[in-house]
Amino acid sequence: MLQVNQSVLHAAGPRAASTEHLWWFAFIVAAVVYVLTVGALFWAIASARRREREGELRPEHAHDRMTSGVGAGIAASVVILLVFLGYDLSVARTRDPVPKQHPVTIEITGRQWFWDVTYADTSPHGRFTTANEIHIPVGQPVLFLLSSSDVIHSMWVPNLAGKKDLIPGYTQSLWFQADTPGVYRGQCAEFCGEQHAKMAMEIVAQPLTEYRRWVASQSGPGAPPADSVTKRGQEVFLTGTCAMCHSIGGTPAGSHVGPDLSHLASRRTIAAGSLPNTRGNLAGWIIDPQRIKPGAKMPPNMLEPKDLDALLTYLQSLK
Amino acid sequence: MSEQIVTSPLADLTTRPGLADEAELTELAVTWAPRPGFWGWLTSVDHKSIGKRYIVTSFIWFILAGLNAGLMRIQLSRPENGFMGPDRYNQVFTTHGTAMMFLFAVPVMTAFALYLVPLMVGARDLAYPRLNAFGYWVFLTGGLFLFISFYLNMGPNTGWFAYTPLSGPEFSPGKRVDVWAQVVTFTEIAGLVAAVEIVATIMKLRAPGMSLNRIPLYVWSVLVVSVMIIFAMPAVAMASTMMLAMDRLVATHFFNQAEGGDALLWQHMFWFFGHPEVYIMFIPGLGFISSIVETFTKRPVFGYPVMVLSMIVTGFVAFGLWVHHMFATPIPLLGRTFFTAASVLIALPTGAQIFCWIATIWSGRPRLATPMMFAIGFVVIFIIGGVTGVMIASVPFDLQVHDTYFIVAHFHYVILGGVVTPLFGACYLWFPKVTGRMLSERLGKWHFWLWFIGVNVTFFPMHILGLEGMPRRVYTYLPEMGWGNLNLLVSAGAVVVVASVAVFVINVLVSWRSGVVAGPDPWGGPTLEWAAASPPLPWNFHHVPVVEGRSPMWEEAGDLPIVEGLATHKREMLVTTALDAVPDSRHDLPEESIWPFIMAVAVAATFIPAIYTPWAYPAGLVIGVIAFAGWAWPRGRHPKHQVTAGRIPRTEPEPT
Amino acid sequence: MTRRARAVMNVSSLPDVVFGPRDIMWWGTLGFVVIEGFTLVLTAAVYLYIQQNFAAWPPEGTPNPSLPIPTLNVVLMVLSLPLVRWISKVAHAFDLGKVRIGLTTAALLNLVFVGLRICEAIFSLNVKWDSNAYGSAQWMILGSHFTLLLIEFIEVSGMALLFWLAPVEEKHFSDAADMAFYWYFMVLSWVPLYMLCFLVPRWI
Amino acid sequence: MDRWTDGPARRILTAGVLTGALLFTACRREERRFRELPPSTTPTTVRVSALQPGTMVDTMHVANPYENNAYAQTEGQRLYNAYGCVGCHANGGGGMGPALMDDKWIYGSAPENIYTTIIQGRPNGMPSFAGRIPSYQVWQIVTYVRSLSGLTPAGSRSARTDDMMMYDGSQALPKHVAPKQSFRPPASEMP
Repeated sequence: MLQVNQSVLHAAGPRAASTEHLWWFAFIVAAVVYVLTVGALFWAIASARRREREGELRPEHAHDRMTSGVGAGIAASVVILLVFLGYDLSVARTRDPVPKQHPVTIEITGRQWFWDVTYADTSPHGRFTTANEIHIPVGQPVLFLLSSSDVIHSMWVPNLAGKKDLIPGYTQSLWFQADTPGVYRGQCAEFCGEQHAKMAMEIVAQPLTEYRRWVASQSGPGAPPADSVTKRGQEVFLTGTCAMCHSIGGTPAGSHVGPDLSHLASRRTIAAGSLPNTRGNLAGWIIDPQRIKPGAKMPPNMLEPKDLDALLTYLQSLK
Repeated sequence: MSEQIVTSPLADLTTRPGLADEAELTELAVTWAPRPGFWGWLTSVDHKSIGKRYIVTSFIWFILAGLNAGLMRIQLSRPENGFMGPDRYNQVFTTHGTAMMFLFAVPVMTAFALYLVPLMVGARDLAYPRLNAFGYWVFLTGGLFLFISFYLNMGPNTGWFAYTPLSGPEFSPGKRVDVWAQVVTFTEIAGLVAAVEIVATIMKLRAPGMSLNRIPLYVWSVLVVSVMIIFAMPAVAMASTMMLAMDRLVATHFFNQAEGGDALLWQHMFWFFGHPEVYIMFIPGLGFISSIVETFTKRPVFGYPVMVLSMIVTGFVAFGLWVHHMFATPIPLLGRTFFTAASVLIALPTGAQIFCWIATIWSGRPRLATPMMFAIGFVVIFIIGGVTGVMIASVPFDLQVHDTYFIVAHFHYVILGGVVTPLFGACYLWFPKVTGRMLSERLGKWHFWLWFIGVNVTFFPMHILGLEGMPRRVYTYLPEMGWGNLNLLVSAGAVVVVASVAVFVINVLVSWRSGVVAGPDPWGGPTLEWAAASPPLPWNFHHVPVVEGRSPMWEEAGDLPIVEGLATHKREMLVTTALDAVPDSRHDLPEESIWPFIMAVAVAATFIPAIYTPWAYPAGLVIGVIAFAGWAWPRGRHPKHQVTAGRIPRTEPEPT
Repeated sequence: MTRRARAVMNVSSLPDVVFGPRDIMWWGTLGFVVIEGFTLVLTAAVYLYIQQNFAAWPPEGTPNPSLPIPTLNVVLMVLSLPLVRWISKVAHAFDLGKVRIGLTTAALLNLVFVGLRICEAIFSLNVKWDSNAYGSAQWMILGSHFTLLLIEFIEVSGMALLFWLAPVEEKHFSDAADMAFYWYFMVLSWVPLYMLCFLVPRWI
Repeated sequence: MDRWTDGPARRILTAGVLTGALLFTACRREERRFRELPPSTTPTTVRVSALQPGTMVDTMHVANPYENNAYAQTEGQRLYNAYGCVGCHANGGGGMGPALMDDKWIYGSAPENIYTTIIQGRPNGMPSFAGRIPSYQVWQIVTYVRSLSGLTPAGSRSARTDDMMMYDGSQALPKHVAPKQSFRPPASEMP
């Protein structure tokens, strides 16, 4: 079972942390307001009934007391609302400008139903593309450029920051910073069709050295086949249905309909965060993706057992 | 001026014949007699008959949409549940939202207003009875269209908000979204018609003496809401009928960024309607609470000017909030600040009203009958939705919980707490007026407690789910997310909610047949509807009353002022001036007519085929012209009014 | 408890045919004028919103809309205002003959507007609704105001027929005056929309 | 009371039956089938050559399972773009390959003819997609291709795609180019 971090209440970076403070502040104020108001209501009922039992018709100076009571309530509300508004605006303001120094820029394109991730210009080899799993260095802000090539999606990693929509025709920016190394799960938050529920991503926050190592491993082409089994696997990939949609660096497969598979074996999950990346899951996914994600754009593949085995071995060699 | 002595304070205003006017009453009964049978039902224009079926119809949609919610709760009760696939689930939640918003929450509020407003302002009917009937038939068509499509696997599946480009031609094959767009068209036509109807009735048909500062608070609430409808609904009607449907039907490019259109334009258009819509449902709920509180504390609500101003301010500010649904989209900083401030401060007028009710209760003699329990339940449930509403006005916090179950919890607290709970209270309050029988108090208490517990058990855990990262509109979730137990609890709560609604339905069905017979005024209410019989006769009031205060039924004993001189041989109403309600003229009401129904058929025959072909519009126009001609062509009922040639002298009003 | 019901006023002498805001039918007309007027405001807002997406307006490769027919139409519309004012006046005076003549003229005039509007769409816009968002916006403005022209044409021609053929009642004179009110709205709302549709693309 | 309880029941029933009958025909068009397992995924004979000699032989005698189905048609459209059909046939207007929007069909317009064309390939450049595209997706493409020349009912067709236009005055902005609004940070703040 995967360890899952997907919570607003366990902030792992400054943006989520300031929001978390805001939430607890708002929660306490709201609880007090709630208790006071509901308390006032029940007190009003109780004292009116007591008066009725005692045969009193109308409280003394009723009108004046009601006026001052309602007036005090409104005044208190104004003060509370303005304090909240002020606190909120101060939080919102510190969050907004993009920090000037950000070494990592990642372009994310929302697709039905996976995240197409391109690292813009961090390594000497230039850009590279991966999917659904985003590695970032801890302790420094990372800039994301968000767009969509089909419908509106929304990127949301609650432990790190609030969400931003990916809208066709727009490019939006989002930045956040992870302070603690770890894996933070995020999920598409804007309804985007059949598999909206299974469109997740993982942010892997690593110390800088580990992050650099990862970037280096991702930048090159996919591992060439080393033995006859992987060779056969690559052949199955290239001559069958797979290559119609997927690309693997260094091979003729270059279609960008589905996620890039150049380094599939290095990823923690498959099917946009729906399954752990194991040989068995991969096999099940290739044979019948519609059982796992009904409506997903990947067709079922009825491969001969031997071919499937070779294909799996090949895909698992793509570190 | 004649004087007469009657035996009861009410007799004169109701149906029981007074001593001297038996003949007049007989004539009224003949003039206003409804036509019998099915044909009479089809042609009826009586606001009470229409209002009653409007209410029942919208409750049927409520129950069907509620069953959809039940299906969703079954699916989500455990992770990776296989009860429904995503395709079915998307249809289920879209139909649930669309029906609840477009076919229940707003229409049931206008339906209550269509029934109650003429009674509360002392009029014999609404200003345009045939238009009213037309609105109902259009509304019925919309609901049938949505649910029949849904049961045929043709239900819309892009959410009740139908964001483009997901709902556009490329990503929504088939006609499902077109069904949605036309259902919206039908309900908006019905809503706009009802709004015009209500505004005209309140402005022109009030009883003499009911100046603007004496209008019951409930009537104020529906007046505010009707004006809001007039400005809010054109936006969505236009966006769905003229833009989304046209994008899908004739390939226009309003939302296609590749040709210079804009996907965000839809969101602006939709939420410009969608946010006021929330207040359109909610403000009449406030009106219900005011009616309940004053009836069951025997005190007029404290701070009438504050109450009225609060509703008007809410109505205005509601139009300045829509962008808070779009904080995750590209919106300039200044805009976000403005919309945050507006969204925070709109809590103020509602807070002021709650304080006024508490003061009223404190100074009065509260009686905990079922409607009053619902009013208290309203405060207890609604405030939770209110305070979370203030929280999500904050941009940073909203960006965390937007489109999560926190929001689902928030708006269900607001809508079930602020709309449906007062609505149930209103049902218990006015059921005796509508049917002449009381709802069972015993079942009512059961209903209330099941409802109160069910709503809280269902929706409170959703706050936590949202904070724990569960997004909305997901058909399933992975076991390792750890959301399973809370979701099971939520689903269990949903069972309690279903049980409470079942108790309500049983209560209504049983009491309608065999409830305790209620007099005209079982609760001792303050407003004029309690002066009419229960159920009111077709002409509502024997004599139009003259109003001398805000609570006409509670005025000190003494002479009961009435109006005389309205014709009884025809359906005549008194028209008064807009501000001070000074009698100004008399107005003839039309009789039963089949043409509203035929006009509604013409509307249906235009918009339903229009999901397949644009030629439906000219074709529908032809049917519409025929219906219009039938509707408007004079019958020549009053030959003495006819003019044959030349310049005619002004006829003097005939003596009564 | 016994209370005396005291008739404090007798309303039998009040008129049963009144004009303008005193008549409840006028309030209905007002309601729909507000609804349609606000819809037109929204169409204009949509037009301006979409315009921001374009570097050139009309976009490159799309010619400007041509002016002669639309200008003729808008001038005719404005010139029709005195006519409906006159209709309203003779309706207030319950002058059957003049109202008949006025309504018939108005109906024919309205038919001309409808015809010219169709010509505007076909010959003057120089863009199709499915070419680009500019075309869609232009057609939407033209089309939504076209529905107003149609509604008014149906109403005026129906009323003209009624005044010629049906048993005319006094209240129909009030309806004729309301028709004039709607006509003002129809014409005056078109003037800014005409400028938006046909002049703004030239000015920007 | 009787008027109320009898009337609506009857009315609602009649309306329901009528509208239901009207809509029932639309049912099949709206179905969305996601899981297509055998026989529709049966691998077809793999061809070594893209060319097929002799006169055209109809190997398929299967009715198109998707004829008139809206979802399949849209899927077909997506695959048509994804699998590169656009490369030769453009958006139906033709280019290197023949136009698909007109009513000229070299090898027949029946669904099974088009299926055969895609699976087996045709002389003068049409490659064989046997083994490359699963059978059910071929049928979806067939459905879409037939809709291009109006052979499927309009009721199941989409009006247009977002970025594929062929009208005069089309802006045809490529999808990744934002027209005007871009909320990228200003260049000075970019890394």
